[in-house]
Amino acid sequence: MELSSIYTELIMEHSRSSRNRRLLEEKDREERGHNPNCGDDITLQIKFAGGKIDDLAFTGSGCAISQASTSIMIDLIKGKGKEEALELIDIFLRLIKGDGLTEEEEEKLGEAVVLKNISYMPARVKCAVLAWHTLKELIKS
Amino acid sequence: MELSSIYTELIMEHSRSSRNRRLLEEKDREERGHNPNCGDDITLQIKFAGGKIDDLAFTGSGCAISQASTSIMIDLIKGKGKEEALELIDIFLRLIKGDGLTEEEEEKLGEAVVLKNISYMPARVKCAVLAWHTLKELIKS
Amino acid sequence: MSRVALNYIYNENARTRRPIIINKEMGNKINPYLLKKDFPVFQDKVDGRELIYLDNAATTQKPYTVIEAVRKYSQQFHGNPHRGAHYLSVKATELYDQARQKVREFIKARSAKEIIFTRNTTEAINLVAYSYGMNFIDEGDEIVLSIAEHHSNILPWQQVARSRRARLKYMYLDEDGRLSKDEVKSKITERTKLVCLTHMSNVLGTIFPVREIIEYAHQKGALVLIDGAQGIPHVEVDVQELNADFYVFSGHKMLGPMGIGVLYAREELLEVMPPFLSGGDMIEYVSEDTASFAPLPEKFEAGTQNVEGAVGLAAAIDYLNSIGMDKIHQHEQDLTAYALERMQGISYLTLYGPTDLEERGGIISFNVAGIHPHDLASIVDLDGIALRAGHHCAQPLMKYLQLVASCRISFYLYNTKEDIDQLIDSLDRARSWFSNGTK
Amino acid sequence: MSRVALNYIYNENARTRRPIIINKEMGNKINPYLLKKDFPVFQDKVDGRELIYLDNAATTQKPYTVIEAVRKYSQQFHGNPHRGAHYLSVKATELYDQARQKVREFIKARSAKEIIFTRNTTEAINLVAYSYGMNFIDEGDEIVLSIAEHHSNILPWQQVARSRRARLKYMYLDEDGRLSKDEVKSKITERTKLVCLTHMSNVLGTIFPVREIIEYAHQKGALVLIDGAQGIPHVEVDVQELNADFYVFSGHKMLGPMGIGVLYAREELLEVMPPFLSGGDMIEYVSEDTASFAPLPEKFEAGTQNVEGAVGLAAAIDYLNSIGMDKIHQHEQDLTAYALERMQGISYLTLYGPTDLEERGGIISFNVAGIHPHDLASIVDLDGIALRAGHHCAQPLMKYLQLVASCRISFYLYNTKEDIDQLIDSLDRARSWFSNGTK
Ligand SMILES: Cc1ncc(COP(=O)(O)O)c(C=O)c1O
Ligand SMILES: Cc1ncc(COP(=O)(O)O)c(C=O)c1O
Ligand code: FES
Ligand code: FES
Repeated sequence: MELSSIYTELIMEHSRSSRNRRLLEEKDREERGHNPNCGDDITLQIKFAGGKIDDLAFTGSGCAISQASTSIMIDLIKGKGKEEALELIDIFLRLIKGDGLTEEEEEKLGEAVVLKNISYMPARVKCAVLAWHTLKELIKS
Repeated sequence: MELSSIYTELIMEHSRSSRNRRLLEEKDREERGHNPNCGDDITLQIKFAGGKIDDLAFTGSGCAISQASTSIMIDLIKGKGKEEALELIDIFLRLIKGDGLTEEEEEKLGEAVVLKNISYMPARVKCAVLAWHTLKELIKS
Repeated sequence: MSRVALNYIYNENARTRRPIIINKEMGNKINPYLLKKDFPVFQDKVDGRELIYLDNAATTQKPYTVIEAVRKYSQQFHGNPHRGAHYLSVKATELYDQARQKVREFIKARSAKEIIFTRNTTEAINLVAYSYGMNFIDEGDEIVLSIAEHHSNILPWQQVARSRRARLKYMYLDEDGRLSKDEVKSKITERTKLVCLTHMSNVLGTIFPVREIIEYAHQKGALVLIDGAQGIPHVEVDVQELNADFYVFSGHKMLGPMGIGVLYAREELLEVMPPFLSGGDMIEYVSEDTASFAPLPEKFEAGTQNVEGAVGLAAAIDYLNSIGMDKIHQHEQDLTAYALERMQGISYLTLYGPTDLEERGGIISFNVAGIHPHDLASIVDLDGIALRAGHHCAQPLMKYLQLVASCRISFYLYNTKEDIDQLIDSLDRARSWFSNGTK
Repeated sequence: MSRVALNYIYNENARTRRPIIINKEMGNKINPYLLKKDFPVFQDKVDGRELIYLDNAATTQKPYTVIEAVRKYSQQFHGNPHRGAHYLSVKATELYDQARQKVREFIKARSAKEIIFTRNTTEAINLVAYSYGMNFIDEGDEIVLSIAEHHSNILPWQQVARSRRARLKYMYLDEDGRLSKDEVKSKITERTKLVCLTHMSNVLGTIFPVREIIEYAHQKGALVLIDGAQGIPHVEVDVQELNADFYVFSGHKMLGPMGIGVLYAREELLEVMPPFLSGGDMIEYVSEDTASFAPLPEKFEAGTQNVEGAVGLAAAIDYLNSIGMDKIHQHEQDLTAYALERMQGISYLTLYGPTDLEERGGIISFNVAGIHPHDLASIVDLDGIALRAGHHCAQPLMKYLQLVASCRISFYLYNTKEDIDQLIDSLDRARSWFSNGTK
């Protein structure tokens, strides 16, 4: 595999971006997610409004893949309803598991589809899914 | 190897013989020897007279090789002095270890030389040497 | 005799080194002559003689596929599994996980988390003794064993009983080497915390009614550990259907490599049991003074694991599956029937263990009048026959049977009626030599 | 630069699959290009790329001779050792005993009774912790570790300390990753019962002055366990000269198979220590309620042992001996000098550990500015380079160094200067990609 097909420009951009890396001024809940075998962790903060996810942001540290995945996820999820968010999380987790997605499903994921190749790197799957699992906990809690 | 070169007629005879299998009427000492990994054990009784081994006998149970070796040993050792007995034990143990003996040494062992082929049967070495080790303890104790 | 007449099937595939799959249409029996071709040890003379291997309860021989799987792993895919991002480490992790899945399927466990790789049966039992026994068995509790247990399923419990002031109780056998219902009911009571029972006696060949005993023990509130060292290799096992709490076995007794064994335990139990060995990958976070532990199954696998052993065990399971455990069992039953029939007719032989084929498997203990078992083992070895003599690591049983030692033969899929015939010829020769000095 | 300029020797023998013996006359260096030919993993592309294997501290690759020894054992000589009178059992016993003798000679132990085979380093340490620690370490005693220990040499002692109400004390490192005399003297005192120290840090590469520390500890009345997982494979070890009380290591880190490790301990200690695992062959007599134990070394080896692992380890020792541990060590030092020299010149790299070659071996930890270690490991893997990223099972050390993770390369006899050059090229490419999106 090629470096550029995993660490794509989009991933590099998101991993460096600080747009979604912040503390919310008003939050409804927060959730910490961690990967024991690398020691990395992130914290997600969420704010709901009118049944929708009004704001979402993260702090913490990790590898480029985990940071990019978190940032991409936030862009995708913000503004969505709980149910839709959970559905998107589910689709994303199946993408990374290497399950084939339908075209329609891929479309729903938007930019997050760039993380598809991670499914060929078993050692890094945990990085791609960290934020998504954390968000699932956060929404369900 | 041939059955008849290990379980030689002499060995078979000694293993069946009851000549040396008895309790001494008068004994100076006795010693028990056992092989934990087969559960067999024998007890040697000894009587000294004038610095010589005046009488020696055994009781107990075990395989044909251990019983024959014990009986042959008793025939060889009876009437010998302590020092000479210890020397013979030493020669015998070297025979079974597979060390080459000198002709003179083999001669000293007499009939006991028939046990030589046991050195090719590592699993049975413990049988051939049981009585001899026990006797060594007995003389030295 | 009809049940013991083997209906051999000749199969062209046999000349290749592939496992032989016998079609149902060709009859429901396996052909051990063809299977033997899968095992390199039977291709050459061993120490100048044709090998007749009747020591399968001690350890089994390995087919090419197992040896090749280990070689291939070692040559092409070797890395330290877990944590590594590089190809070989990922590959080793993958193969190790696949092996665990294969074991799970083979014994029909609910989840791969319930499969802990150990070195052998003995270590698996020690793990349970240290982690479960030393923490959950208390003063006054009773541990019930059968008198037929292997030392590996006795000593760890002696130690637990001593340390925890618990009581060891033995279930004794009837004259045919069976466990009677009355005996089971009189020993397993409300005070019983754990029952430890071998699936098949490695001395008498008795196959114990483990499912019924587990059910009864559960009614009384006890857990049950089944020592499957002689179970899994010979009979189909479904741990869920058995409802065993712990089931343990060794790779080397089921065509696999040495150095790999398995502890199956119900997930709920493994969850509450503390780790046994510690260090390496079985942690989450470690500080100077404390540590938190990884989830199952890693929690119980400390240090670099035997990946090549696990890969070899997976290949062994593939091989066994390609034949079919039901056929293997049937073949062993046929051999046992034939051997018992022949041996029962020989006056100088004393046989131990159940005579009813329904209650036993392919392990037969016997003695030859006038010949010490260890002499007999040496003598038949001169004819290339491998059998075992001694106490078979079951001294309490031997004492109970009032035996110092016995000879033991034990069958596996590659044994033939001819092996038994040759054994009996060899016994006859030994017997004449010992009686009157002729062969 | 002169000390790092390798003087390669070309040797015709190399094309055969035999270990290469370099004559002194041909210069005192080994030629890794020739040695590589002894290792099948380097003969083919791995996952489509030339393998550059720099993860030797995790596990090493195996030469043909080791793979063949295991295969041959499995095909021709496999039996359950001990107790069997038949040929295969005798043969397996003999090969197992020979392997033990080989290990004894290799580490120069007084007696083969002092060599206990285990699964790996981790199990060996756990054995000492359970058998020695849980019985001989008492309330108020102190166990002194270095902060550089692998989890396998920490967790068992945390458990002993907790159960026995003993105290764990850590010796910290100076800025260069060394253990100062002052630190040693302030931590090891009359209250110290046991000192547990790694021979070489698996993170920093520091080789600790184990002989001096053992001597000092003995003066204070303490015993010393040396974790030799990173020692034995790389430096000549004479346990008698070291005067170590316990010395432990793993076969898979010294060209041998997985599933086999060694505990060396002084005979007097093993004599008084109770068995750890029980069952199988480690007994003399067993009754229903008690048992007496076999003499050393069997007392500590319960159940069927990994004979093929031991045979493979013996072949690995033969291979190492055929090269010479002094030459292997020198080669690694040459590579380390070369790597340090090149890497110190690169501004985006931070290196950890001693800079003085006298105090270190061939393990180098580093980080690349702006790239997370796990990303780096994935990126260089795309170039076929195997290195490790993470906490290296040494979280307390990492915390002490204030690091979450690092990248680690570790050398062995088959590594070349070219491997290092390629690594650095790969680091450069990763760095440009991460800085400005070009390769
Ligand atoms: C210093 C040190 N100790 C112990 C270990 C554990 O070795 P193993 O996993 O073979 O038990 C390792 C290797 O991982 C090590 O580097
Ligand atoms: C019934 C039974 N349990 C336990 C064992 C011990 O197995 P291992 O030596 O592989 O630990 C054996 C075999 O020796 C056995 O037959
Ligand atoms: S390495 Fe820690 S999240 Fe990726
Ligand atoms: S078998 Fe017991 S002494 Fe020979």
